[in-house]
Amino acid sequence: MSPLTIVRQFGEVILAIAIAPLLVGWIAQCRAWFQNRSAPPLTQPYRMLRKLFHKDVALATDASPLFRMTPYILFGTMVLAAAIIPSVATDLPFARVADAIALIGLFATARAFQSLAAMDIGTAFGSMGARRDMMIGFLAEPALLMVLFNAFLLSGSTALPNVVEASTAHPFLIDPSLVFAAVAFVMVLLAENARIPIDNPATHLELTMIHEAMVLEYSARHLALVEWSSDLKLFNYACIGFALFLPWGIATHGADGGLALGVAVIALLAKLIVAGAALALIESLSAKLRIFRAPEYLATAFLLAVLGLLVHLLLGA
Amino acid sequence: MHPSHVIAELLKLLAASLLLISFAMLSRRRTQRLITLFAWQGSVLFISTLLVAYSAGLTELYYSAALTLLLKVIALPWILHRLIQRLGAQWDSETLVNIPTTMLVGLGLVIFAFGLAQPISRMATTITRNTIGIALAVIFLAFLMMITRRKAITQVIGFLAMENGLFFAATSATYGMPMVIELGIALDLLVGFFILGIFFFQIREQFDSLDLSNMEALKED
Amino acid sequence: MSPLDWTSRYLLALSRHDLSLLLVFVLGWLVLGVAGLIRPHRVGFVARILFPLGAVAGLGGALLSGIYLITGHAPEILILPLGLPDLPFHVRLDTLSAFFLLLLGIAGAGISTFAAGYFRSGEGTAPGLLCLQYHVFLASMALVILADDAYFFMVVWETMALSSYFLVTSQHRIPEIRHAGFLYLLMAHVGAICILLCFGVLQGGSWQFTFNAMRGATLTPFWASAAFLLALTGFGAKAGLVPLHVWLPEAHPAAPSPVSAMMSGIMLKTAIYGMLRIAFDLLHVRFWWWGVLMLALGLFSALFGAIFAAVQTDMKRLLAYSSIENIGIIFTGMGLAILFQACHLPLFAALALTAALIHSLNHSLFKSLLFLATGSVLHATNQRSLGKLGGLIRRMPWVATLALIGTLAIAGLPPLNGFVSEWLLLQSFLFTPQIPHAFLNMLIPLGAAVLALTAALAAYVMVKFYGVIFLGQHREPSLAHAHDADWLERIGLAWLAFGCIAIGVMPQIALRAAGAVTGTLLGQTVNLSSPYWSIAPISPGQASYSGLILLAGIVGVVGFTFALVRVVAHGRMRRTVPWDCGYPWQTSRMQDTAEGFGQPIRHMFGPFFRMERDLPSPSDIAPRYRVHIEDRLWRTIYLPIARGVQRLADAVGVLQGGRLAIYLLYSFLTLIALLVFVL
Amino acid sequence: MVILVALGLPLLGALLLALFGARHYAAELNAAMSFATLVAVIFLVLRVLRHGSILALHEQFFVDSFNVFLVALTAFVGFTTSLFSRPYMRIEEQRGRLSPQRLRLYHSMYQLFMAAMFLALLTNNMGLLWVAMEAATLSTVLLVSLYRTRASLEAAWKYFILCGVGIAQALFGTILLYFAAEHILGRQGMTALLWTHLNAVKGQLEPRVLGLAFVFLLVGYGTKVGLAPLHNWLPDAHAEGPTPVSAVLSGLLLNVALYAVIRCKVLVEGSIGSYLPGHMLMGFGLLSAVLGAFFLWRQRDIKRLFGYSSIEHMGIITFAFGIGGPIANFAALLHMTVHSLTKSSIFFTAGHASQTAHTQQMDGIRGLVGISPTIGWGLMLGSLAILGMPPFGVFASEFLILTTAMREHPWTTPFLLIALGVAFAAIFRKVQPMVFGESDAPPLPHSPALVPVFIHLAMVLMLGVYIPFALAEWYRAAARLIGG
Repeated sequence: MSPLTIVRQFGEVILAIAIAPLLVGWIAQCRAWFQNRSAPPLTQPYRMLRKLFHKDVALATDASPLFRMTPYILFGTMVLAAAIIPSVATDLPFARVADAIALIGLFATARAFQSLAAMDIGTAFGSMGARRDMMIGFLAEPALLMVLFNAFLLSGSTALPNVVEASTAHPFLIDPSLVFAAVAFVMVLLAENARIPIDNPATHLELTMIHEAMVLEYSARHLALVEWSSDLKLFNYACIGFALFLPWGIATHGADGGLALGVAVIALLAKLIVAGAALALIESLSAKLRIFRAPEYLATAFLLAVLGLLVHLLLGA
Repeated sequence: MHPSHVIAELLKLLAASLLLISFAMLSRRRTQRLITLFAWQGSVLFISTLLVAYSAGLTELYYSAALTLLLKVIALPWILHRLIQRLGAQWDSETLVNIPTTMLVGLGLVIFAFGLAQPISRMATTITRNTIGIALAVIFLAFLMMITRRKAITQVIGFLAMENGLFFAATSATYGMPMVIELGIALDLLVGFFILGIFFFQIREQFDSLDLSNMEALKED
Repeated sequence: MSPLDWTSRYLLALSRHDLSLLLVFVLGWLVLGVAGLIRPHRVGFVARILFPLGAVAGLGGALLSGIYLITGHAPEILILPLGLPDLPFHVRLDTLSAFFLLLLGIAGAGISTFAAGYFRSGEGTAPGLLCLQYHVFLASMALVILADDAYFFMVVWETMALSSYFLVTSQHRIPEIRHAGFLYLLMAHVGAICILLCFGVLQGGSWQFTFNAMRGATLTPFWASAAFLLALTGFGAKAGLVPLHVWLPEAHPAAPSPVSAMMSGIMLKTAIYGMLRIAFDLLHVRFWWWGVLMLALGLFSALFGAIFAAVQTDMKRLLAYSSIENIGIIFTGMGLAILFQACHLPLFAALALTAALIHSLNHSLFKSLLFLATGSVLHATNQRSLGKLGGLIRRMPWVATLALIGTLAIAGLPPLNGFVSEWLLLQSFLFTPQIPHAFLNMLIPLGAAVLALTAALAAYVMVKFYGVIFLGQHREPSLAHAHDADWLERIGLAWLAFGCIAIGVMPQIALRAAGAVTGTLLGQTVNLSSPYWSIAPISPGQASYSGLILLAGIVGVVGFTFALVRVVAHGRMRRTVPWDCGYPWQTSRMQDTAEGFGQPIRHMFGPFFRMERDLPSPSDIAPRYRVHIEDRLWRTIYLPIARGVQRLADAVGVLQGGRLAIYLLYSFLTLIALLVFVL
Repeated sequence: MVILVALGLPLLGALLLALFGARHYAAELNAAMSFATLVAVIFLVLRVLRHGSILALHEQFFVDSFNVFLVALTAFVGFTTSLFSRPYMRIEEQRGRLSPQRLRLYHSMYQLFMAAMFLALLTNNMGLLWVAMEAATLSTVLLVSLYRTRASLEAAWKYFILCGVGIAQALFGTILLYFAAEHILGRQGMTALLWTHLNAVKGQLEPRVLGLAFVFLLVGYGTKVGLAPLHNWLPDAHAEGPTPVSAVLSGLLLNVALYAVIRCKVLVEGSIGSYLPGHMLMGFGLLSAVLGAFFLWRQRDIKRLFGYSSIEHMGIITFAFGIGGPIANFAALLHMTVHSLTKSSIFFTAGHASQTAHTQQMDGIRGLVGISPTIGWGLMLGSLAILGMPPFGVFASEFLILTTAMREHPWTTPFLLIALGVAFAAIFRKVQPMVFGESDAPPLPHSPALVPVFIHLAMVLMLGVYIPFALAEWYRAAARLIGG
């Protein structure tokens, strides 16, 4: 493990932490344009974080240590996830630590802690949000796993770097199964990141909210960390998507000099811009579903993923 | 004509009459009559035993005959008689199955018994060779009687009749069992009979009748 | 070279008489049990002396079998001067039994330590008697694992059932508990009959009932399958495989918590052991459809258990159903192993079997941990219903913290042990497309999805479990003076929690232990060469996972962030009432209840349940909402059987009509019939 | 002559108790006589162990490895039962169910019954065997009707008639046997009924006759064994007689009757040379086991319940003897032993249980462990033992029987298993609520003598995990003797 790889590793993590809020800001801006509202500035998320970090914490009387620990754990898991996902380069020391399945596990851990924290205060909304979030979670995970299975079958490995390597080896060949998988993945991404049509990040309408209901009791630095880690989560999901479906430009093993890295970063930013716009478009075009439509929605995602799998097995890639 | 043949013929005759008596018992209703018939059966048994003893020249069979006379011709009928006097149980005892059917079944049983006994009588060497079939028939008929009767006493009489059949089988087919056994059997019979006697009174005082239909309480419900 | 290798070489000298030493430990358990009868009512003596000694014996057994696994030499066989004249008791120690003895020892030690603090007088059976039953239970489980002939196996197997039955019914004054005990023993007995039949088939014409003879026997495919199915039924009944699971959710809650822990954590594993013993050791052939059947049953049980656990409102019932789920996962692994083995893919078979074994070990750790935690909660609050608990994390921090570890572990979250086994299992699912059967290679990958769904559901269940018991507000005022567990209980819990973490961050240890087993059963192990802080079962290039580094990473980032936030954020912290969207009148009744948590599941998986709900009418003064969930299988399978027997019994009863003449007729007809027969 | 002593002591006891049976020390006397008998029998056993089988008194009596262990068992259980009956009968007397005169009858009949069984076991003469069986019937009839209640009279009457008729069939069978034998052995020296001689020449006996004879003997003695469908007397007699009598009926008399059947089977099989008798036994056994199991399901009376369980187990034993061969016979003998030990101990506890609850109806008996732990645990363990739960010895024999059945006649296994399963459910669901649960009944006036119970159960437990070498050899020899 050369110092260069370590530098690369940390660079990637820092990059992720740095531009995750930007992505969210960008999506918000796009949404504003699509709904021709006047858009907030791109840096809005950063400002909010800064503000939150300077506020006093108002902590519920009988909040347990778990409640106070959780924001840090969330942030930690998400940063770790960012360190694992090959967003810029594949040759990452951390990528060997956990493969894609472990990645899902990592996200699950985060979710569990967030839900527990939400239940800790013992308010009606908190526990409701926790319940709904866990529900979305156990519906989304099988779909996500099936999506990953497609990629695994193509590359014969569950380690994301290997997936990228495999698909960049013959770049212009897109396996038909991946098309299904991609659609399914996008649906899962929306669900997992509390976005329309499952949840609306912008609302505080009590009975419909999920994510917001869970973070209701957080304030100041805790809230900042929670928000930041959810931004990171979105960023990570986007990067997973890129790694699975549009790996072009990612600096592969061996070919990862300074130039390649530069290219990779550019490519990443480009992808993020496009993806963010697309996401905003989808969100503006679709309406929020009732909570009990969520199973059908995610079942569809699951079905698509399975179809992809079967197509793959049928065409015997 | 050689005496042994005569005796053989006589024995056959007795055997036949034994069977006849069993049928008669099957058909009789009055308990009193049954007892008389039972006594008759006993006496026939006694005579046949005497004949066999004489023809085979076995002293112990004489004892056996004497035993039969004492027990089955004199003692038991007399006790039974006294019993029904004391218990006032001499009235008609209606059967579970009507008489003609019983007779028909009995007939079938007799045929079956004979068929069953054939191989045995073929290998028998005694002059009383084919009487064992009749003995078997008597046993079956007694059994049938026990099944079809309702009163405790009639059942007992059936039981005793069965014993008679057994004795007849023992003497006619095998010239009687060894004396020890004979005595043992007789003793058991006597004791058993006395126990029955005690029972009758107890049953009577508990159920104030000897009708078996009262004794159907113990069952799976 | 890794510390493991070093220790192994160092300990090689010690490990020559493992078997006899193990038997000494087992005997020690029995002696302890009998010793309990000396002063049956002296809690101090029984609890503070005998149970800790039992824990020590458990540790010793675990140590021995661990050494045996590391050094892993030839099986040791012993013939005891007991048993039938023609069939003395055989005992045998090989890697498979050593692995399960390790499991038994580790979990048993923890549970015994906890029990030392838990058992108090005045609860049903006298402590001394309880001690006897408890240790007989332990000993019989150990002997089940060691037995090497059918007769001895059956004897200890039923002894195990019997002793556990007495433990379950230790509070026999409660009718439900009696009913649960009856159902349990009945199912156990039926299962035992199946196992006996299975052995009858396995001997394969040699009519020798030692396992060695069975290993030698060669069966026709038909009889081999028959034996397998009988074993699946018999051991499935003990393991709580759906649809033979009905006793489990009744019996486990009925028992005192340490007993529930032992039944769920260890006893179910003896069934797994038996299944492995027969399927991989005694049977010489394996057919692919066995694997498919087992896989299907396993997946169904897993899903079924998870779904039912999600709707439970009694904390111990919830855990019991979660046991069904985990058993399902283990059976899934075994099924995959059989399937791969039958398709001549030994490496993948080894992978699946490793997953199953490690999951057994994990489950024995976290499930006992959680059951024991419920025990402490029960003692502290006398409440079992989730609807009456809550907020205990502030009253019983120790139990809450340790239970949190168990919760995260059983939810299959990294970097704890539950995740490791599920990861391995998913890995092995990844290779199912290579099975040379059309359809199978397309259908079975979907099993991975079911598994993922189950795992996620388990997380849901466990968040419910932990959140409702330990978090939020007290749902009952009485909870305000709940007390934390005493020190012995804490040690027991901590020991098990430590196990969860250890296997989670150093899965290589468990992998090597399981590797020793697969090595003997399949002649093939997964890749064990990777360093001890990470595992790469197939190849480092294919997939690798390292709990240790993951944990280090999280801790590092969290610590760093914490420090950083300390520096940048100057905001002070003040305590206020919860905000809750500014809604002022908060009461603890407004929290989500266990029923509330079950609601989405009931909504989605309706067909699984038989539901009775009474909803309050709008004009109710004191509105009450009640929902009663019942298992459809009970009515569709079990009740009809009971009714059938009843009918037959009634029919037979007619024979005893009470009329003497009829009786005479019977014997007369019998006589005639026989005479005709000989004629 | 130790045999004569063993036979004479109970007779003497019967005589003494007929005189002093009404005194307050009668129970002790009874126990003492039984103990003396036990001692005599132990001497007998030792002799047999040392010198092998004995023939005595013009070969009228003989002891071989088959009957010696039954004699020992009978003497032992007879003794323990007399111990148990001491407090039991005291309580019955206090509750005014029995007068001193009745107790006298009871005690002397008890001894007489023992004597009859010893005679049946020890005699070499098939005729004497019959006489002894009849005597046993008569004495037990009086014991069953001891309470003189309607129910007990009815039970005794049915018992008497059914067994009397059965015994009559057996007599006819014996006559046929004699008839066949005297052609070979002749009338001289009265050897034609001696089992040893018959056994020696069994090859030459006329098969047809012996076939017939066996049918009659089987139906006759089988009635006393309680084989379905000849069993109807058994539950009534067990339920209505005093509990010690139920214990000895179940534990001993059935064994003795079966012993007689087996003796005959040996002869007949030797003569016919076919498996016909074996198959008959198997048929009866299987039928009894299955029917018995299903009967168990609907019982309300505790002693009736265990009476049916005896039918089931006698069925299993008969079945095993029917299979024949060293293993099955071994198993059958083992099962005889453990069954009589277990079943008698169960009746001991059941008796005290129904005394504590003042009823034999199982719905009325609750929470025994609460009232008297010994009774409760005794009943629980005994029932579990009789249900074939390891590590109790019943499981050992059932294991052997089952495996042999699988081997010889696989089609029978499902029936046996169904019988075992149903019996388990039926008995256990009744016993559990009796033993466990709440109760407010007061404890018994006299402390129950439950030492015998735990001695029996301990022996059964031992036989489950360890069969002493001597005993095993014994069984083996007997099994060889029975052959088949």
